[in-house]
Amino acid sequence: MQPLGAIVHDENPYADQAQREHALRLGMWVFLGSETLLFAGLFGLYAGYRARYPEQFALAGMHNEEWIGSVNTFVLIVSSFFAAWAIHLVRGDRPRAAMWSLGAVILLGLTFLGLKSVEYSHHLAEGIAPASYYRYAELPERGARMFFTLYYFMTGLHALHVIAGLTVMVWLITRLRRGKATAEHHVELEMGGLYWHLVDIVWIFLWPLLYLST
Amino acid sequence: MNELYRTLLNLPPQASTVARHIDYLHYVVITTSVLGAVGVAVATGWFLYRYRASRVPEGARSHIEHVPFSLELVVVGGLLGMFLLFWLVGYRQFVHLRTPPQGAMDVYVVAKQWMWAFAYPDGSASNRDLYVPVGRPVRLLMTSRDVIHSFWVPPFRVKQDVVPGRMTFTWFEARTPGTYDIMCAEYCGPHHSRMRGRVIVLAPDDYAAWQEGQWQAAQAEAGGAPANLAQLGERVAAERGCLRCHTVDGTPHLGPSWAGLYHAPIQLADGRTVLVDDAYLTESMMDPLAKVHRGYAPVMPSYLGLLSAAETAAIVEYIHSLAGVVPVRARQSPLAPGQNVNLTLPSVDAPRAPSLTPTPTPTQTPRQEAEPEGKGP
Amino acid sequence: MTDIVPPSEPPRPPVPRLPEEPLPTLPLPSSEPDFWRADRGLRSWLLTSDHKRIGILFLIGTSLSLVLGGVFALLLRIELLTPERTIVDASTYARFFTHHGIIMVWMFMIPVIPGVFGNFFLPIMIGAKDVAFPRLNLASFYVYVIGAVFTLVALVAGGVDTGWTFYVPYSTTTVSSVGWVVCGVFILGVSSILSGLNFIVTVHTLRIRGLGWMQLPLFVWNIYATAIIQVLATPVLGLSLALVGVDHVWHLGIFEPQYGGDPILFQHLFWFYSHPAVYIMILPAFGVITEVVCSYSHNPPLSYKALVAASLGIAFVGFLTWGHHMFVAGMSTFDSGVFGALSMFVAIFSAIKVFTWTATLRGGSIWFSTPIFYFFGFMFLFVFGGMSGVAVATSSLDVPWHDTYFVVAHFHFIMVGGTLTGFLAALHYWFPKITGRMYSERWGLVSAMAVNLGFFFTFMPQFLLGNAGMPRRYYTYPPQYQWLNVLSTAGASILAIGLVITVSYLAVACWRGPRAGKNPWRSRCFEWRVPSPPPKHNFLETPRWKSGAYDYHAAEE
Amino acid sequence: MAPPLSEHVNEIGGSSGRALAGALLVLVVLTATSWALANVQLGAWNLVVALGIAVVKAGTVAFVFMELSHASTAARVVAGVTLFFILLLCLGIVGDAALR
Repeated sequence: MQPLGAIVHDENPYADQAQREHALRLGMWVFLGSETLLFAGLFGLYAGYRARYPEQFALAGMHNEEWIGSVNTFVLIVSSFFAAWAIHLVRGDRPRAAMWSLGAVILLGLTFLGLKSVEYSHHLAEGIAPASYYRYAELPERGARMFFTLYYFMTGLHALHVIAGLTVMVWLITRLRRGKATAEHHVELEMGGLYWHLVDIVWIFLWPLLYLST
Repeated sequence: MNELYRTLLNLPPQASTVARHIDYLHYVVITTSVLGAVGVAVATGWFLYRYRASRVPEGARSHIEHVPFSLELVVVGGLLGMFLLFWLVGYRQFVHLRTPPQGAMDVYVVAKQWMWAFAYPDGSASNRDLYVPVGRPVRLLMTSRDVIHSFWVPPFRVKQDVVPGRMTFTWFEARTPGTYDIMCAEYCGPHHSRMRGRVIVLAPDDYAAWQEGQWQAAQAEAGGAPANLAQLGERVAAERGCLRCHTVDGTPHLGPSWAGLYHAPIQLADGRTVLVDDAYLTESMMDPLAKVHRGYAPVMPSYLGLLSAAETAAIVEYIHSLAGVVPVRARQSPLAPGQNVNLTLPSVDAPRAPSLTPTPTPTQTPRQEAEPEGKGP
Repeated sequence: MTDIVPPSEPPRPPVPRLPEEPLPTLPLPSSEPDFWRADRGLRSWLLTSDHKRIGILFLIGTSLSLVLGGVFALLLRIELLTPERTIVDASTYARFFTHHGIIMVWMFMIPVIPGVFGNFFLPIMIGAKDVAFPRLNLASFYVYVIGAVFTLVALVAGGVDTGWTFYVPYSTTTVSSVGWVVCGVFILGVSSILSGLNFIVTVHTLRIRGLGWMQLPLFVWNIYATAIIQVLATPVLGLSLALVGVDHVWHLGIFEPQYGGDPILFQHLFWFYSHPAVYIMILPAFGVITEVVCSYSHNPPLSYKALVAASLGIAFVGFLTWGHHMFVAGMSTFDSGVFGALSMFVAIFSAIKVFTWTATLRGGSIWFSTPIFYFFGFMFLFVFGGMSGVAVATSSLDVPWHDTYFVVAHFHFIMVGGTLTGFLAALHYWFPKITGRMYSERWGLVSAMAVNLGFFFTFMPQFLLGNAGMPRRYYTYPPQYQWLNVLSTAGASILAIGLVITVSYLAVACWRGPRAGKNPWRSRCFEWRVPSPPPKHNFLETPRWKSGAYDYHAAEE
Repeated sequence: MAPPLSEHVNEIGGSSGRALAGALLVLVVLTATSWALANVQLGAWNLVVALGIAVVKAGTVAFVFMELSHASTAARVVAGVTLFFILLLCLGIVGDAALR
C-alpha cells in the first residue's frame, strides 16, 4: 500500500495517521486470523488421520530427522526475535541497526529453507514422496504414506509462507533504506513482523507433530 | 390417522420395523413446522393489514410497547425446549438405527459405478437384487470400489453412505414380503440415477428355496472345480497372498494363524476381547487396523475392494473349516508389542485386478495404472 | 462518552449527544455532483476506489451470474419434465446442476448483498467517506472477476460434473475440468475474504465519532457478522478445494482411500466452511429485512439488542453445526449427537429474529411498497425453510431425507428464498437512493407476486418429492415422481417471468422514473439523510446526526 | 494532538528490549526442554506435553513478539476467536475419526 503520509489524500478515508495505522494493524490481525484458519484445515486432517493411525504415525514420525526439525525450530525462534528486535530498534530511532536485524531474519529464514531442502532431498532419495509417488517399504504402508503426504502438505504450505515472509522482509529493508520508516510511523514494519511471527508460531506446532515422536 | 398423514405427505409404505416410528416423529415435526410458518405468516399479514398507514397515521403512537423480558425468555426457552425434544427423540431413534440387533443376518454389499453386488454368509451372491427373509434383522456391511455411493431404500427409511476404503453398515428388518427399490442417494457419476436395485423380501420358506437354488446354480457354474466354498477359499487365500503371513497349522508367523481361530475368543491390542466370527473376519480383511489381535503389529493392508464379496465369503468359510485344526504350537506372537517392524508387505495397490490373479509382487504401482476399472460410462 | 440509549428503549431523553465540537476534517465542497456524475469515462469506473461505484460493479457482476445460474436452473427443470431423457444426456445434465450450484453459491449468493449493498451503504451508515482500504476493495472486485472467469473457463473447457460439493473421490477421479473450477472457487473465496476483512476493519475504525456500537444500523451489524464468517471460514474451503485440485491434477491424494485416505475428512473440511456459508448468504438478507421492516412500518425494532445478539449468535453457532450434513456419511454416532444438538441452537437465534420482525410491525404505520411484499414472502419461505431445517437436523429424520429433494427444497427455501427475496427487497428499497429515481410500484407488486408464488410452486412440490424418496441429482426417475416435477417446472417458469419483469421495469425506471427525493420512504436510517444519489464523498459536510437510525419518535431531520 | 477516534485505542508503546530478550530466553529453554522430553518415554503423554509446551511458546511469541499485550481489544478478540475455531475443527474431526 502506498504511504499516505500526513497529508490526507483524496481517496483516503482516514481522519489522520493514527486512525490509518490502527486500521492497518487491525486489518493485519484479521488477515493473520484468516491465514491461520488455512493451516487449521491441515491440522484438522492431521488430527483425523492420527486418530485413525496412531502407531503408524508415531513410527513414521521417528523416521523424520529430529535434529533437522529441532535446529530449524531454534532458527525460526531466533529469527522471530530479530524481527521483533528490528521494530524495537526503529522505535529507538536506529534504522540502520534495524536493517541489520532484518538482514539476520533473512539469513535465518534462508537457513531454515536450506535445512528443509536437505531434508526433502533425503526423503525423496528414500522414495518418501506424497501419496501416489510414495515408494518406501520400510514403514507400515497405510498410515505412514498418509503421514508423509500430510508432512509434505504441512511443511510445504509453511515453506511457501516462509518464502512470502522473506519477500516481505526484503521489501521492509528497502523501505528502511529509503527512510520510509520513522520512530513514530513504522506500521508496515510492524505488519511485516506480525506475518513473520505467524510463520514462527505455525512451525512451533508443526515441530512436535511431525518430528518429536517416541 | 397414520395412513392419512402418510398419503398427505406422499411418504412411501412403511415396510420396515423402524419406518413407522420415524414417520410418527416426522408427522409431529412437520405439523409443527407448518403451523409455525403459517402462524408467522398469518400474524405478519394481520399486522400488515391492521397497522397499514391509511389506518394508523405516522406518529399516532406515543410510546413503544415493550415486551417484558420474562415473556421473551419463556418463548425462547419454550422453543428451544421443543427443538431439543425433537433432537432427543430423533437421536434415540438414530442410535437405534445405528445399533444392529444381536443375531442379525450379515450381507456384504459392494457398490461400484453403477451397480450393487451382494454376498451372503452362506457364500451365495447376487447382483442388483438383494434377497432377504421377512421378519429377520439384516445387517449390511458395505463398501465401495470406486466413489461414494449411498444405499437408500425409501420404504425402509434406511440410508447409509457407502464409502471406498472403509466399511459402513446399516440394518433393517422387513415387515412384509414384497419388492422394494434400492436407489443410490449419493451422486456418483452421470449414471447415478440408473444405479438402482431391488430388495426382494421373501417369506421364510421362499427364502430357503431361493438359497437352495443359489447353491445349486453355483455348483453347476463352478463345473465341479472347487467342490465347496472352503476349497475355493483355500485357493483364493493362496492366490491373494494371505498365506504368506497367516499359517494354517498354527506355526507362528507375521499374522495370527488360522488354525483353530474360528470362534475362538481373542484379545485385541486395546485390551478388549472379541469372538472371531464371520463379521470379525470380514472386518479384519476390509479394515485390518480396526481391531488388531494383541501381539501382532498393525501391518496388514486392507483388502477392501480387492476381494470380491464371493471371495471374501470363501475365505471366511475356509477359516471356518480350519476351526477344528489343533495348532502345532501354542500360538504366540513372533513380535513383541510396539517393536519396530521391518518387513515387506503385499502392497495395497498391486492386486487391483478384480479377477483371481497370481500372487502379487510387493511393488508399488503408481495410481494411474491402478485406476479401478469401470470408471467410464 | 457514548451514553446514547439503544433506540429501542423508551422513553428517551432529548437527543443531544452526537458531535459537539467540529472534527478536524478536510474541507469538503459545499455542493458536489452525485457519484454517477463525479467522474466520467470508462476508466473512472474501472479504476474507481469509490465504494459506491464498486457496489455498482458488483451489482453488474452478480446480476449476470444470477441470469446465468437461472438459465441453468431452467434447463434442469426442463430436463426433469419427463422421467427419461428430455433435452440433454446424463453427463450434460450433471454439468448443468454442478454449474448451477457453483454459480449461484459463489458468484451470486455469497457476494451479492455484501458486495452490492454492503459496499454501497455500510460506509454511509457509519458516517465514513469510504471503506478502510478502498484499493483493496477494488481489488476484491477484480479478484471476483478473475475467479468468475476461471469458473466460466471450466464451463467452456467441458464443464464439471461433480456437484457443487466436490465430494472426493469422485471429484478427484472424474475426467472433467475440476482443476479450473477449483481454482475459480478458490479465487472467489479470496475475494470474499478481502471484502470481509475490509468490512470488519471499517466498522471498527471508521465509525464517525460518537456513533457507538449499539447505535449502528442493524444492516451494519449483519454485514459485520457476515464478515467474521467470511474471514474465518473461507480459508478452510480454499484449503480443501486446493487439496482436491492438486489431487485431481497431480494425484497427491490426501483423501484417496487406496492410500489409506479418508474421504469423510474432506466432508468435514468442506462443511466447516459450507455450513457457515449458508449464514454468509442469509445474514445480510436479515439485515436488509430489518431495515425494510423498520423503514416501512416507521417503527423502531422491538428489540435492537435481541437482533444484534441473534446476528452474532448465528455467526458463532453456525460454526458448531457442520456435522449435521454428515449423519449418514459414516460419521461417528457420537458426533451425530453433538452436532444434532448444537444445530438446534441456530434455529433459536433465527426464531428470535422472526419474532422481533413480526412484533416490530405491531403498532407501526405501514406503507405498502414492493419491499414489503418481498418481506412477506421472505417470512413464509424463511420460517418454513428454517423449520424444515430443524426437521432435517433431527438425526433420525435426516436418515430418510438426506440427499433427497427434501433437502434440495429446504435449502432453496432458506438460502435462495431468504437471499433472493432479501436481495430483491434491498434492490427496491434502496433503488431511489442509488439511482435517484422511483420505480413503478404497480409493476413492483406484480413481479413480487410472481416471484413469491413462483418460488413457492417451484419448491413446495420438491418437499413432497423428497418425502417420496427421490434422491437429488437424479437425471432419470421412476414415473411416479413425474407430476410433482412438472408442477415444480411450472413454478420455476413463473419465477423466471417475475424476474424478467423486475429487470425490465427497473431498467425503465433508471432512465424514465420520476425523481426520488432524499428520503422517499420517510425512513430514519442514516443513508436516507444524504442526497439521492449520494455525492462522491457521501456527505456534503461532516455528518451530525442528532437522532438515531430508528428514532421514529424524534423529529425528522 | 491526535483527534479522537471512534474506537478507543491503546496501541501505544510495545514490548521493551528487556521483554524481548527475556522472551527469547524462555523460548530457547522451552524448545530445549521439549526436545529433551521427546526422548523420555511417557507414552501418550509425550504428545500432550509437547503440545502443551508449544502452546506456551506460541503464547510467548504472540504476547511479547507480536505485542498482543499492547494491541487493541479487537486484535485480541481476533486472536482468541481464531484459536477457538482451530480447536473446534480439530475436535469435531477427532470426535468422528476416533469414535467411529
